[in-house]
Amino acid sequence: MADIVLEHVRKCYGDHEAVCDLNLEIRDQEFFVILGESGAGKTTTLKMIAGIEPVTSGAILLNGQPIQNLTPEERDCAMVFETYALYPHLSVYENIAFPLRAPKRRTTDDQIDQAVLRVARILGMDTFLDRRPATLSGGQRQRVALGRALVRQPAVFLMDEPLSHLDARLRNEMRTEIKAMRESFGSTIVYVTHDYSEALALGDRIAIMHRGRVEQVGTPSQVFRRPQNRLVAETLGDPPMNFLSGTISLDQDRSVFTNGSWRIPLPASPRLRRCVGKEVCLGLRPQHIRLERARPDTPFWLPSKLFVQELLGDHAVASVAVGDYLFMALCEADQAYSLDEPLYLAWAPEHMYLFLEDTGEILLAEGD
Amino acid sequence: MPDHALRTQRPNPPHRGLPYLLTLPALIALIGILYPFVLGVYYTFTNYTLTEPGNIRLVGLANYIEIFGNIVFWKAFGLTFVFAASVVTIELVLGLGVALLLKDAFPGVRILRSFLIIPMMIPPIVSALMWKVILLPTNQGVLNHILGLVGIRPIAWLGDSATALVSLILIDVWIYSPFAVLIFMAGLQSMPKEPYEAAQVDGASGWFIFRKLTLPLLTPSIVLVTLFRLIDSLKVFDIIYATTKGGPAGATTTLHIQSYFEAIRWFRMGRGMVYLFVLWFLCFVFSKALSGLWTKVLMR
Amino acid sequence: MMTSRLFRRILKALGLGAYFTFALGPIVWIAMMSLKNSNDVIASPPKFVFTPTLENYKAITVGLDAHDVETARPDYPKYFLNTLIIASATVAVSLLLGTFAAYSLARFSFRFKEDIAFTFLSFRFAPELMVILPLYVVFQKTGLIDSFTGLTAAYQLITLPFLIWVLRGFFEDIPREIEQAARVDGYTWWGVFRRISLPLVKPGIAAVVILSFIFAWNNFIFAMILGGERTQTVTLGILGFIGYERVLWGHMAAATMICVIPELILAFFVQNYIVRGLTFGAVKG
Amino acid sequence: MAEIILDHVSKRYSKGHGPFAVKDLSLRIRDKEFMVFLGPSGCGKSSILRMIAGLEKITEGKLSFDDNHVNDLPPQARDIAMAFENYALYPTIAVKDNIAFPLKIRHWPQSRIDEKVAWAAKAVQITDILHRRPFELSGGQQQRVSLARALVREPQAFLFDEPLSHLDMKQRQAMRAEIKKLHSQLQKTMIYVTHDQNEAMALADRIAVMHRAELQQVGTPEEILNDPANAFVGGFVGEPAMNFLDVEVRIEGGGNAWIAYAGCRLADLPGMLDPANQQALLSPLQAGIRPHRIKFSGTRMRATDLAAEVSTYESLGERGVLTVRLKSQDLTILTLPDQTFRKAQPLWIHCPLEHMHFFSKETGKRFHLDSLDRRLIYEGHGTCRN
Repeated sequence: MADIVLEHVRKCYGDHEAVCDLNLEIRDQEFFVILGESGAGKTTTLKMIAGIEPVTSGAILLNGQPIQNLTPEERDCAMVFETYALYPHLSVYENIAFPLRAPKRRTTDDQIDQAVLRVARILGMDTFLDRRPATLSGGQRQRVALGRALVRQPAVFLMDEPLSHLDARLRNEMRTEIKAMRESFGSTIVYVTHDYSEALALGDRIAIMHRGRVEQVGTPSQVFRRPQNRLVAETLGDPPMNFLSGTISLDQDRSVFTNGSWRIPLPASPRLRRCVGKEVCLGLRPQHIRLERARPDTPFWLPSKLFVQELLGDHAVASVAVGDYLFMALCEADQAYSLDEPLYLAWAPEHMYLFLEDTGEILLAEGD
Repeated sequence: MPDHALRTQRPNPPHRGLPYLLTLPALIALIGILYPFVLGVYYTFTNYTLTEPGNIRLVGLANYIEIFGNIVFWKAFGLTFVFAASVVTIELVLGLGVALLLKDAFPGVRILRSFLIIPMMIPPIVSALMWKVILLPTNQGVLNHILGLVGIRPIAWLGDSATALVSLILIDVWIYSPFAVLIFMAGLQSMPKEPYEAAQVDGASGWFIFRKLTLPLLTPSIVLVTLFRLIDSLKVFDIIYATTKGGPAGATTTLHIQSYFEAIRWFRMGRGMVYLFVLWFLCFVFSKALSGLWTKVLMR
Repeated sequence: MMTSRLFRRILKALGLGAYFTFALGPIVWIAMMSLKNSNDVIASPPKFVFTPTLENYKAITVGLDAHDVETARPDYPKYFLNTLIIASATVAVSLLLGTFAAYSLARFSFRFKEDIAFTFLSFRFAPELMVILPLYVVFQKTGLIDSFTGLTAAYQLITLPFLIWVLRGFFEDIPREIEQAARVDGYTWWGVFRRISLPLVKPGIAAVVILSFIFAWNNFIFAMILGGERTQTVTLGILGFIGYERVLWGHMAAATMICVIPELILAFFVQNYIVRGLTFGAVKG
Repeated sequence: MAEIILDHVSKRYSKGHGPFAVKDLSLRIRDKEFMVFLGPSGCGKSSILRMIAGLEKITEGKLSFDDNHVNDLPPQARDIAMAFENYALYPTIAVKDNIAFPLKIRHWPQSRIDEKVAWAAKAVQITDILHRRPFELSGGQQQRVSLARALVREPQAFLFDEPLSHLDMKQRQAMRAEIKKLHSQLQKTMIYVTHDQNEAMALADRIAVMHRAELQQVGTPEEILNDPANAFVGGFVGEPAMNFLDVEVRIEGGGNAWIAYAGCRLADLPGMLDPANQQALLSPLQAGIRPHRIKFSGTRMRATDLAAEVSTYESLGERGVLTVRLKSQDLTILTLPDQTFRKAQPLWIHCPLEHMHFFSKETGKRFHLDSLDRRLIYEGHGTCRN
C-alpha cells in the first residue's frame, strides 16, 4: 500500500525557486510519470520524496503519514539514479545485496542470496554477477541499478531518467522491458523523464512540469489529445506541434481565425465568441497535415513552399514555409517534392487546436 | 582550495550538530595554531626577552617604531623581496620551458617525470648542504672546477657578499623549479585538444597558437605557481640557515632570518616577533590576493 | 622542411639534457662523496675517479674503531629512529583527527565552514617561526621541550592542514549520487562513511599518509627549536657534521644518503599524487 | 576542388601494427555532394574524416583531391573547414574573434574580415552574441559559432564530426534543417560523420555505412533503407529496428517452394529455384522485416499467417509500438496510436514477401531470392500444417 500526497511542497536554493507550491496525488500501485525539460524541478521533486533533498516547506505524506522530516534510510523508498550510482568497489552481486545488508533490515545471508538471485534472473544478470560495475556496458549497469532497487520490494519505487544515457536502440528495448516488468515491481512507481515517448508509453498518469510548476496532470491520451495549454501541447510529439499566430474576428456572426489575408472558419462556440479580437495561435500536429498540390475545396488550407524534406525510415518530414513561419508535416516516405515547390497545407477541421497567445490557455481542442 | 566558489555541489542536508562534532578534533588543533599566533602578536607589544622572562611589560608600539626606523629592517625587507621576485620569475620561465619540452610524449618521458620529484622530496636543509659542498669557494668546489675547465676563474659563491644571494637563488631554483614544471605539465595535459586541431585546420602558426591559445589557457597554472613559490620564497629559512646564516656581513639576511637572530640569538623576543608579524602580514595579503585571483581565473 | 624539424629535435634534447644534469648532478655528486675516503673527499681539484669505500657509512652507524678517525660518532641511527618515531606518530595523529574533519568539510554545509578551512590553509602560507617561537615559550613553561609528545603535537601544524585539504579533495571526488544511493538503501550517514566513502578514498589516504610522512621527515625548523638532544632528528643530525672547527663532508654525504633514499622509494609509490599534494588538492592532474 | 577520392585507404594505430581503425576503404566523393559516414561509435568513421582533414596520418592507400595527391599535405594547406563534436572554440577570445581567426591568419584586410564575419554570423543567426565569450554560450550557440567559423573561409569542402550530438532535440532539428539549407545554398562538398541515423537519412545525398572499420554499403538514403547490402545495414538503419527471423527455404514436391520459420510456413515463393542458388539455399538464412511492414489481424487470413500473442503495447502519440511474442522471440510492430490490446491476446502475423529481406546467416550478406527458378524439383521436406 503506498499512496503519496505532496501538499504545497516548495524548494528554494537561495532566491532561485526550483519547485513552487507543488500539489500532487499519486495513487497506490500507479505508474506515475513526471515529464519536463531539464531544469523543470522534476528530479528535485523526486529527491525530496526520497529524502535526499530537504523540503523548504510543505508536506509529503506516504499513506497519510508525513515523511518530509524523515532521513532517507527511514523512508521505504528505493531509487534508480540517472547516472546509476553503482558502488564502484563492490561486485554486481554485492551491489544488489547492499540494501539488504543494511543493519536495520536484519536479513539473514541466505535470504539475501535468494532475493539477489531472484532479481538477477528477472533482469537477466546471472552471467555477470561477480564483475565490477566499471567493466559493464551502459545497458548492464542500468539493469544492476534496477536490480538494486527491486531487491527490497519497496513501497515506493523512484526512477530518475534511467534510460537517458542509453543509445536509441537500447532505450527502446529497456522501455518495453520496464513496461513488461511492471507487475514484478509491486509498488507505486514515480518515473521522471524529459522524453515524451517514455511518458506516453509507460505512464498510467503523467504530470507535466515546467519551471517548478505542474502544468497539467492526466492520462496519456488526456494530456496528448486535450493539452491544457500551449506548453503541454509543445512538449508532446516529435516533430512538435506547429503554431500560427493570429486573431479571432467576427465574419457574419461566425468566429474566424485571421492572419493577414488568411481566414479560417472556427466552430461556433460561446467561448470563442467571447475571445473575439484577442491574440490567439492556431495549433496543428504534423501527422494531421496533408500536403496537396491542388487547391483543396474546404476552407481549411494554407499556401506554402517546400523548404526541406527529410526521409526518416518509415515516414518523411517535410518542412514548408508558410509566410515566415516554418511548418512541419509528416508524409509518405516515397512522396518526393522539389525545392520551393508551391504546396497547399490541408487538414481536417476537427484536428485544429487554438490557444490564447498571452496565457497559452487552450480555447479549442481536437475533436470539439 | 582557496574559497570554494567553484565547488558547485549542493551539500547534504545539515544533520543538526553532526558537522561540528566531526570537525571538533580539527578545531582543537586549530586552536593549537591560533593560540601561539595570538601570543606572538601580543609579544610584539612587549619588551619580552628570553633571559628575563619575569618582567614582561607592555611597551605599546615602541618595538614597531624602533624597528621601522632602523636601516637593518629595511635592508632585510629589500633582500627578502629581491630574493622572492628573482626566484619566482626564474622558476616560472624555467618551469614553463621544461614543461613544453616534456609536452609531447617520447620514449623515457615517464622516467624523466619521476626524476623531477626527487629534488622536492629531499629535505631543503640537506639540499642546501649539498650545494654548499658543490659551491665551495676555491678550486675544491666541483662547480668552480668545471667552470675552470672552460677558463672561468673560481668564484667565492657563498663566501662573497656579491655572489651569496645569487647562490641562494640557484639553490632555491634547483629545489623548487621541478614544482613549476609539474604544475605546468598538469596544466598542459588538462587543456582541451580540439581547439589546437581547429587551429591546425585554420592554418595558425606555432607562435600564434602559443600566444593566443597556450599561454592564456595556462594562466591558472601560472597564478598557482606564483602563489606557492612567492609565499614560500618570501618566508625562506632552511636554505639560508644551512649555508650563509644571513652572512657574509648581512648580505643574505632576510626578514625570517633576522627574526631568528633577534628572538633566539639575542633573546629579544618582542623585536623578533615584530619582524615575524610583518612577514606574516605580507604572506597573508599575497596569499589571499593570489588565491582569489586563482579562483577567478579558473572560473573563466 | 626536414632540417628545421631535426634542428628542433636536437635543441629539445640539448635543453632537456642540460636541465636534468642540473637537477640530478648534485645528488650523484653527493652519492659519490659518500663513498670517498677522508682524503679523497677534500681533494682539490675534486676527484671524479676514486676507489669507493664504505668507511663513511660505517663511521656514522657502527662507528670505526678509535684509532681510525677520532671524531667518529655512531649516533646517527638514533637520529634516524627518533625521526621515524616522530614522523609516524605525527601522521597517525593527523589521520585520526583529520579524516573526519575532511569528510565533514567535503560533505556538510555549516556556518564558518570556509573560514575554518581557510585558517588551516593560511598556516601553510605563514612563516613557521611566527608560531614556533611562541610555542617555544609555551613548551618551556610546560616542560614539553625536547619531548616526543611535544614534537608530535607541534608537527601537527605541518601535517594536519595538508591532510585535511588533500583528503577533502578526495572525498569530494566521490560522486554525490553514490552516497545518496547508499542513504536511500537504508544506511545512516555513519554506515555510508564506513562502507562507501572510506573504501573509495583508500588510495587517496595512502598517498596522503606517505606525503605527510615525507613532509614531517624533512622538517628542520620545528626540530631545531622545539627539539633537543633526546629527540634530535636526521636533518639536525646531518647539520651536526658541519662543525666550526672540522667539517666531515664524507660523513655528511653518507648521512644524507641514508636519510634520502627511503624517502625517494616512498615518493616513487605516490608520484602521480605529488602534484595534487603539493598544491593542497588544487591541481587534480 | 571537386572530387575527394579515397583509394584503398587504411588506418592502423600504434605505428601501423595495431588493430585497423579503417580497413581498405575505396570511395569517390563527388563534387558538391553531401556524403554522410554513418555507423556505431568506434567504427572508424571519425578516423576517415580526420584523415581527409589531415589531422591523422594515412597508414596505407592514397587520398587525392581532384587528381593531386594530398596524403602528406598539412591540414592548413588543404583548404577545408571543420566543425568539431565539442565545437573546438578558442575559449580565451570572444565569438567575433573566433569567427575571424582563420581570416586573421591569412592576413585579410580588417574591413573584409568584418564584412565576412557579419555575413557568416547572419547566416547562422548569432549576430547578437558576437561579443560574448564561448564559455558563456549554450551548446546550440557554440555549435553555430563553430559553423560560422567554418563558413567564413569559403573552403572547397566542409567536414562535420558529429556536430549535433550534444544538442537537445529541438536544437538538433533546427540545426539539421539549417545545415541542409546551407548545403543547397553554398553548393560545396560536405562530409558529415554521425551515429544518428535520422540525421544521416535527413541530410545525406549518399550515405556510407561503416561497421568495425569496414565500409558496409554506399548508397542514397532510399537504397540504404530499402535495399540493405547486409544484415548489419538492415538492422542498424530504421527506427524502431528491423526484426530478424531465422528461416530456411523448403522445396516441396510439385515444384513450389516456401520459406519456413521454426517449422511453419512463413511465405510462398512465386518464382522458380535457380540451380545456381541450390547450395546457397541450403545454408540457414535470416529474414529481415521492418516493424511498419508487418500486418496483423484477429483472425487467420492466409496459410502463411503465424500465431503470436501480445506482450506489450505502447501508444506514443503519433504511432503505437506493439511487441508480440512469436515462438521463441519478440517481434516489434508499428501501429496507429491509441489502440487497445489485452495481455497475451492472440494475433495472426503476416509478413509480406515483397517487404522481406533475406541475409545469409554466416556472412550476413544480402541474399536475393527474386532470381529463383521454379523448374528445379526437390523431394523430401515435411511441411508444417498449423
